[in-house]
Amino acid sequence: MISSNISQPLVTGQKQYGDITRELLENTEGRPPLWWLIAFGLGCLALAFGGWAFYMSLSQGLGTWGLTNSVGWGWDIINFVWWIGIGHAGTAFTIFFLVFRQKWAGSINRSAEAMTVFAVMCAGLFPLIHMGRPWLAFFILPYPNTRLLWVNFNSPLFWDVLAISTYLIMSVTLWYLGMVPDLATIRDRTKNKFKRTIYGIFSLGWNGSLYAYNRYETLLKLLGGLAAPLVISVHTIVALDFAISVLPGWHATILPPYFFVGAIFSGFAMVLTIMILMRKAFNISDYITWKHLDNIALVLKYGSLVIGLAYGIELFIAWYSGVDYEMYTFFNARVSGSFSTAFWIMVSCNAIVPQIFWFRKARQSIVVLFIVSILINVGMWFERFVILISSLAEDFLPSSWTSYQPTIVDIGIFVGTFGLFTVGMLLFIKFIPIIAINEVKPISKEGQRVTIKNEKA
Amino acid sequence: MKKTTYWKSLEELQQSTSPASSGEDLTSTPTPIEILSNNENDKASSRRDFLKWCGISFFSATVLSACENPVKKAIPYLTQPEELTPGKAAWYATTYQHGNEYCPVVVKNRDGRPIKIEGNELSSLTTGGSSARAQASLLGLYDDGARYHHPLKNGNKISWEQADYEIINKLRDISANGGRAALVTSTLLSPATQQLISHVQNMHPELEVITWDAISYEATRKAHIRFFGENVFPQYHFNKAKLIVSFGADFLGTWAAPAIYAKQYAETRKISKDSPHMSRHIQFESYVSLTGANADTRIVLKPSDEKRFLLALYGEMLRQTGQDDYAGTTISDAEFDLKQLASDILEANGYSLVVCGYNDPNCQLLTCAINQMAGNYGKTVAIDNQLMIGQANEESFGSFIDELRSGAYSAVMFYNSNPVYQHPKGELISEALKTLTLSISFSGTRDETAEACDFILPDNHYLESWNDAMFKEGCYSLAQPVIHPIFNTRQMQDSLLKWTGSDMDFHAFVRNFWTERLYPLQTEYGDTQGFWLNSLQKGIFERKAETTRLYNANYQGLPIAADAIRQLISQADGTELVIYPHLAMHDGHMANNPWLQEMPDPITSVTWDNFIAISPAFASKHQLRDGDVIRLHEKVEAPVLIQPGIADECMAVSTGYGRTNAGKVADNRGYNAFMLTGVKNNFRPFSDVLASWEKTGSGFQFARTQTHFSMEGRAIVRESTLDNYKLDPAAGNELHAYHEKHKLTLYPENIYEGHHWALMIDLNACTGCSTCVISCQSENNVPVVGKDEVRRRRIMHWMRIDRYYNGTADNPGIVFQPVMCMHCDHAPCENVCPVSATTHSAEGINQITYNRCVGTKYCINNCPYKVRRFNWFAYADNNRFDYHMNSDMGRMVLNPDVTVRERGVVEKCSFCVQRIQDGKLKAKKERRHLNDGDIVPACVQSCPSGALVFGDLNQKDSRVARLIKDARNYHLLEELHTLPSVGYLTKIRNR
Amino acid sequence: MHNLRKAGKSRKFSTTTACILSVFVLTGFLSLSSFIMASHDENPQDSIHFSRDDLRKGERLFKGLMPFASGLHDCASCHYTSLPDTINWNPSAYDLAITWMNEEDYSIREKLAMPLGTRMIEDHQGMSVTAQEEHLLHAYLWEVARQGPGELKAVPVNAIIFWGLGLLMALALLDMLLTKKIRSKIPHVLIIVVGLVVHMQYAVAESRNLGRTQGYAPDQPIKFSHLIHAGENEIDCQYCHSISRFSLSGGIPSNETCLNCHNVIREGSLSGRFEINKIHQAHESGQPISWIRVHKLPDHSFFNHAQHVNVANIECQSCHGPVETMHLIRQEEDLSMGWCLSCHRDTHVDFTANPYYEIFARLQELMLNGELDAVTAAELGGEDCMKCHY
Amino acid sequence: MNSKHTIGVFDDEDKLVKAIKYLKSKHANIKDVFGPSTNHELIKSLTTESRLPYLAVLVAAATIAATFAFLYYTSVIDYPLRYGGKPLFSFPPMVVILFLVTILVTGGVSVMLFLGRTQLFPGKKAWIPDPRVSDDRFYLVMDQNFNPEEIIRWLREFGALEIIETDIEKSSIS
Repeated sequence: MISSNISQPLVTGQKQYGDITRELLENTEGRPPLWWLIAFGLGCLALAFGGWAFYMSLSQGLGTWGLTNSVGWGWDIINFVWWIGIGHAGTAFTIFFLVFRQKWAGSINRSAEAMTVFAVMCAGLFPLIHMGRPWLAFFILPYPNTRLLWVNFNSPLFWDVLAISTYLIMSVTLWYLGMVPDLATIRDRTKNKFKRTIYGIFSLGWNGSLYAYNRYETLLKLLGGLAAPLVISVHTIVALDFAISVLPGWHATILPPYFFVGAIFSGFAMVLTIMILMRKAFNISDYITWKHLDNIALVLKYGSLVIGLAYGIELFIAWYSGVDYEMYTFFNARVSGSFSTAFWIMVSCNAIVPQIFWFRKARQSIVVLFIVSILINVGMWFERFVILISSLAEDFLPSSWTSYQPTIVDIGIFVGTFGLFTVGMLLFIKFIPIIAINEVKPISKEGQRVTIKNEKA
Repeated sequence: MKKTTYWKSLEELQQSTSPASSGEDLTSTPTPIEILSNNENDKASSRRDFLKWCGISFFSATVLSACENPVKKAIPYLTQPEELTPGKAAWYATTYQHGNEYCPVVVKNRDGRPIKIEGNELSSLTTGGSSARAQASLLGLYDDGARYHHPLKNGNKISWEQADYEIINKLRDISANGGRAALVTSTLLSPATQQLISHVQNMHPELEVITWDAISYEATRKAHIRFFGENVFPQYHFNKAKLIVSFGADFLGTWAAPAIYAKQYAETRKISKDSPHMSRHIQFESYVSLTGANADTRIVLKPSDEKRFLLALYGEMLRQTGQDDYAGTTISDAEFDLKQLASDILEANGYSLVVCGYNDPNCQLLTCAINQMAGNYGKTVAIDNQLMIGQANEESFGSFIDELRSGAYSAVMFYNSNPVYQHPKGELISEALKTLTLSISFSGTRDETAEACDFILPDNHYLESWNDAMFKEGCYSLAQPVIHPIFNTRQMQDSLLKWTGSDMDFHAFVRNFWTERLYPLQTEYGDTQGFWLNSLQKGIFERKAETTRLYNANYQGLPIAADAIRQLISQADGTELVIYPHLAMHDGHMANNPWLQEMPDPITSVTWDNFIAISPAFASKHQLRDGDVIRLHEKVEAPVLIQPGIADECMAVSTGYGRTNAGKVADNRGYNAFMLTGVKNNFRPFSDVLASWEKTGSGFQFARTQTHFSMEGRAIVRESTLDNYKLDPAAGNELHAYHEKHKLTLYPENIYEGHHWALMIDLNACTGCSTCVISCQSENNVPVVGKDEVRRRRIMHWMRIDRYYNGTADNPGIVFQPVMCMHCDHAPCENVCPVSATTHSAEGINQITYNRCVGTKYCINNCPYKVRRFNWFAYADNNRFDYHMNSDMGRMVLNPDVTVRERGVVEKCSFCVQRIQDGKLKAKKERRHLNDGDIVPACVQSCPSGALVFGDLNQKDSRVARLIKDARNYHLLEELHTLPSVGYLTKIRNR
Repeated sequence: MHNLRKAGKSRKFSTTTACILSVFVLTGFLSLSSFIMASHDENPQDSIHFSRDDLRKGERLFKGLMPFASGLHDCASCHYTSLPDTINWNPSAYDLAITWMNEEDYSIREKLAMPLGTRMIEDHQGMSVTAQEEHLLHAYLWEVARQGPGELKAVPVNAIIFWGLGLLMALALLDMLLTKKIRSKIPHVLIIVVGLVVHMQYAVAESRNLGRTQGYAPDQPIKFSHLIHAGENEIDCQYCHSISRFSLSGGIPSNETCLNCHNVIREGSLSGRFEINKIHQAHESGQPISWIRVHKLPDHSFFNHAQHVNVANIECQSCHGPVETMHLIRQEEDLSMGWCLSCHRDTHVDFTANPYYEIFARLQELMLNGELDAVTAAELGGEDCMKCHY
Repeated sequence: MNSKHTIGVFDDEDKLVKAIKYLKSKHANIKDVFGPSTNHELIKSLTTESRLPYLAVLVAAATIAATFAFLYYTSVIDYPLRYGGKPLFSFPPMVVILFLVTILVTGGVSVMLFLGRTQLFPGKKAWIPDPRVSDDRFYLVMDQNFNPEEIIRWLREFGALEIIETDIEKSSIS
């Protein structure tokens, strides 16, 4: 990946530790601004819409969705894969920072991790509510019971449950452990007794002891090391949900790497969106500099190339295999058939548009960055749509071919997850430093050293 | 909490048989034993829901110790009836009949409730086959919305005594005043009823009997009168024919006796290496019928052209037999090689068969003549032991209407007849009825004619009635009640007996009739009691005498007939209309049956509606799209459906829809095509009517179960021709050998220690009639989901008939393929279920455990055959799905041996595992081997053509074990290496 | 500088506490709702021809709070006023009430004067009531019949322990965090830990037993004793439950079956004539007896008696417990799927005697060769889902 | 039991590292350092490497073994169910499960070990020498067993902003 460029400081503005603390705690210490309140209200509205949709599907049944006898998974699993993909970026950043020692990731990983946590939460909802009888979801756990019955360990859905819960636990742990020293900082700075108690509880009695720091760093590295294969495995397993099956367009060995790259790709795009918004909202451009945005844009550029390659390989293999069903799915259903619109949106948003980042000017334009990041996420959503629906709706026996239309409930649940994500992120912004203060401090020191060195040179 | 009463279990089902639940006084019936009642019904179910929700919360369980389980009661019989073992099914033979429809059946009775209808295997006519309509007629028994619960006078409840009193008085008055009375009935197959009616007529000479059929076969009889001087509807022997030529006769679907013909036809289509012979079937038709779809050669002609062809064929036959061709019509070779056909017919030397479906005596006369010239009479057609159908007389009905309107009648009674709906002058009849002194309808279910009558004296359902039937001369069958009348109804025959002052009931009457008239015809039983009991047990009595006779024909009428046809043809110009009976709805008397409504039409896959079928060329010419509503004859408005294979410049409409007073399911669904029928020369020809039409501009959405019709070049239905088959039995099936040779697997071979169940489907014998679909639905408690859900492609049927087209859109080749769960040995669905709800049994069955299923639907996605069904909603006890599973009465039809599935679980074909378990248990109890054929799933049992064979592959001599080794055998999508337990035999066409 | 000891004592509100509290609130809520759901509606309806005073006096008389003129001290000591949980061979007050309600012009005095059967004669020797007392007793019995059988109030031991422990835990938590009456923290922690463990155990046990009724032994409309019939008199199970050999149903015998013997045997050793009379009454009135179902499988499980009784020759007792020792029939086993399965795994199939099993050719051969001693039901597919669920 | 401690207050890690290195070379008894952040050098200057990774490896090995045994027992011995013709024990799915369970358990146990060893738990009252240690100050806490005057001198020399002498309860710092 990108090696950190030592010749440029990653935190600009010659800050003392005290300045850093003050600047980065602004969001937790001040009153929430108007835009925050408005956004929060909107988020809650979306959440309420989602709640209604959730209630409908729970009380009436999954018939309220747009699924058919042939298309057993629709927007639910599309959204699930999409959110999970987005969720990958946060942990990826943490791993870059902890394992690959990419210092530039240090100021991003907190928000990216937060994004991960909320995205995985959103994603995790879908496997639960896509069940016909979610109240029996515990059947999926292999616990000793009076039925003497275990579960099917061959099922990718079981792996999925395991992977998603492991991933959620690990990313929450990493996120939370990473913020413990910062929570201690808030605890020590606040005058509000209640706030001090709450932050006191969550900071676990952290006191900045060097011995604790020693173990803490070791633990984080260890968890980072564990999380690195986990991140790869999670989307691999999500891909296996499809690859293990027999359907044309699903049953492909390329799916796991392709899904993983897609996940990192969409995750980074979402990080970019959020970083741009945060830079706009808070005075943190010294911490998230052009350098950071540029690095993300470069990752997107190369990610886009890999994705494009994957699309090409899929088509090639479908042709090369000579299997009728594969050929039909790829060339008759996706490239030119009922799903061609979605397919070409997917190709243009994911493989073509990000190529604009070959130009430095584009990488340095906030507007371009923002638009492209949004387009990539749209494109990635359509990628999942194309993969899921086209293979299900037009599979082996033409007699069971159907079309697929989502209902208001499908849409409601999707909007609801946006609400959950927004509300979660806004609460995060309100109560937790958006940039890891304790990690940024040494980086800024290093940056100052670099600046001095550069000046000397 | 919402009241939900699921009653999946035996106990709860039995509870519903409790007389109390029907709200009627049934004290005289034997109370079903062990009515296990749930005295806290509401509370119990709400508690169950409550528990379900508690399942979410682990900790909540702790305090539930305070929640006692609902108290269930077990109420045994006071005196257990001898014939009844609680929990064990009893089978009774009876007969389904309605007008011209007939099917000898046996009824499965569980704890006093009929729950399944099957064909009677003892009948030589059907040998166990049945029709979708016979299967579905069961549901009509429990249709409490459509059935009349008690006699009515002008819409008000009245007692039987009161009604009898009033009617007898009125009849007496009419008789005294010299008034005329009429009994309008459809064709009566019941000899006992006929005798009863003539007995009544003897006492009341003023009573006229007017026989009228909505779908009439009268012309065939008229033609035979002219040709042979005998009023018969001949019996056809399709099984003996080597060449079958049909002019618009849908003999496999709706014409005359389809279940019987399908069986005969299949005999000539089942082909094996030892006897590589099959009949050749040429169909001339204007719309796409089931028969046309099965034909080897299908010629698409508009109705007038069909007649032209018939005439030309007759002319050709005349010429080839060296006679004078007075037909005066020739067909150019470019249109069709009739010369060849005529010489083929003659060459067959009596083993050809020409049938004609038009209710036009001239055409029928030509058909008779062609058959006679070909020497078919006595070989493939016979007029001795005729079929008793088509006794209607359109002419007398026409004059009846006129006289009715002129006030010539004082009293009219309707039995099995609904002319207000089925006759184009229905409204006039309805108006005229209001002026009568006495009008009576014996209809057991709501219908349009009954509503126009003063008195409605509801007839029993046929499953509650005594009756008999003679479909073919010499083939009698008995009908006995299998349940005490559920409502306060009375058999029409009993009413007649009562009014004639007889103290005999119809049970005694039928018994007397059989012991007096039929007993002497046999020698097997020495006493009348033994004869009666055995007839009752078998349901069938057949006089074995087949006679041979000489056929002396009278050709004098033919030139006139030819002239008449020529004239008819010359009049035909422009767009023509053909009216045909809908496969499921037929004449519409069972329109309120949700099973039939939801049965996809095998040709168009449309459910819940009828339509105007037009050809693609016609559609593009007039810029019509599927669902565009057009107005026909300024009478009906209906949507068009573009149907490949229909004659250009032709519109095809089907009857049976457009009921206005039949019940919640049928009312105002579709349009009434009977309105478009006209009476011409005292016949209703069902075609030839010139259609004037216009677009209305509005649109309509069909609920179709299949929307893609091409196989996309995939080897799904494998087809070959007879010539190729003779060269190589594996013709068309080369892929099977290829895949067998190239299969590779990582997995060890499956070993089945005991049984290994398998099902073979002979695509050559399958006609696509969909009987199996309804049989399966009835056996397995498959819910009806309604039009909207079908449109969302969520039909719940466990088995479906896939239909594919090949060739051109003007006249495509049509193939049917029944698809149900393949019970794959390497089932893709099993691997992916996270909760082990679907696993493989030791007998090779792909099991689905509803109570374990959490509904991830992964198995549905991963099933390449898409045979798994998801319960999108609660289909039982849900007002949104107000079909039979929403009321206590309707739920009585449910099979207690099959769980009613909850919302959110997946279901699918289980190979009727309840029957497998039952069959094995029977063998075990009797300490014997399980024989091939002991276990018959519902679909296999009902198939009229015997296209489905079920059995154990581990039994070396079983039929499936032999068939699976047949060169024609292949598995659906075998390239996926799913190793299905269902095999298909390739379709062979003789052309 | 900070005093660390003091700091340790400061208020803590840990996440664990929050968890426990939320669980507590949740259980409370659910239990409340469950009690609400379980509560019965009662239809208050005033008496028609008896005054309230009569009713009150009648009750006192029946229960012995008011002496009879004849010196008979009470009725209730033999005729229970609430439905007993164990079998009491005398008819309860409710039993008497509903039986007599159906009779026209019944008279307690007459019944005492002309006792039926030896038991009744012995037990009612020298008992008599006055006309006034009879009227009062009638009033009381009328009221009893109207109100229906008294619900048995079982002592909810588990619930008491559960809630008691919960209260104790709450107190411990409160003391640990706020009041600090007890200095040492060990008891607090101990109480909370033990409490949590017990609660968890309850939760597991109860969730296992959800919908299960092991030990269920309801009072039946007739005090029928299997001990007397199957035990002492050694009547074969299948004499009465004959259809269990042929049908999926075990078969509760019809009234007629009872009458086979009880046409002759009119008096029982324990209950005298009263209970047996019910059979005759049912026969006369045509009202079948509503037994209370004890062994209930869930709706989605199909169990076939014929398979087990007839084919496999399983003793009735293996599933129904030692019925011949029970007065009142009781659900002995939990009827869980695990219980079914373990039997299927352990039970040997009579493999060679029934020709049906010859289809298992390979296993038969192994058996012949002596390579296999026995075959269990599970080995013949007895573990398949669709053996019971379809 | 309280004892006297000397505390040096720093605002720069580099100075602190130098001070620690020097003090250590003089065998001064450094109790602990409290600060808002840390870097590699600072950590290395005072502490020895944590043994947590070794424990994690042990935990992982045990988890793999236990999970494997569990999977084998449930799918082959206890209730062998057939799925789609697969062998009862098919290894590829097991790889996935072993992998995930190992990560989950190892991660979880590591966190527990860390929290236990470092004695961090929710609601623990943090002992901090001064609120500023979580902001911009580094507190170097030293035992007074070693010549206090000299320490103060050294600390001054290495750029301590402040020097505090105070009583601290022994158990509050490790």
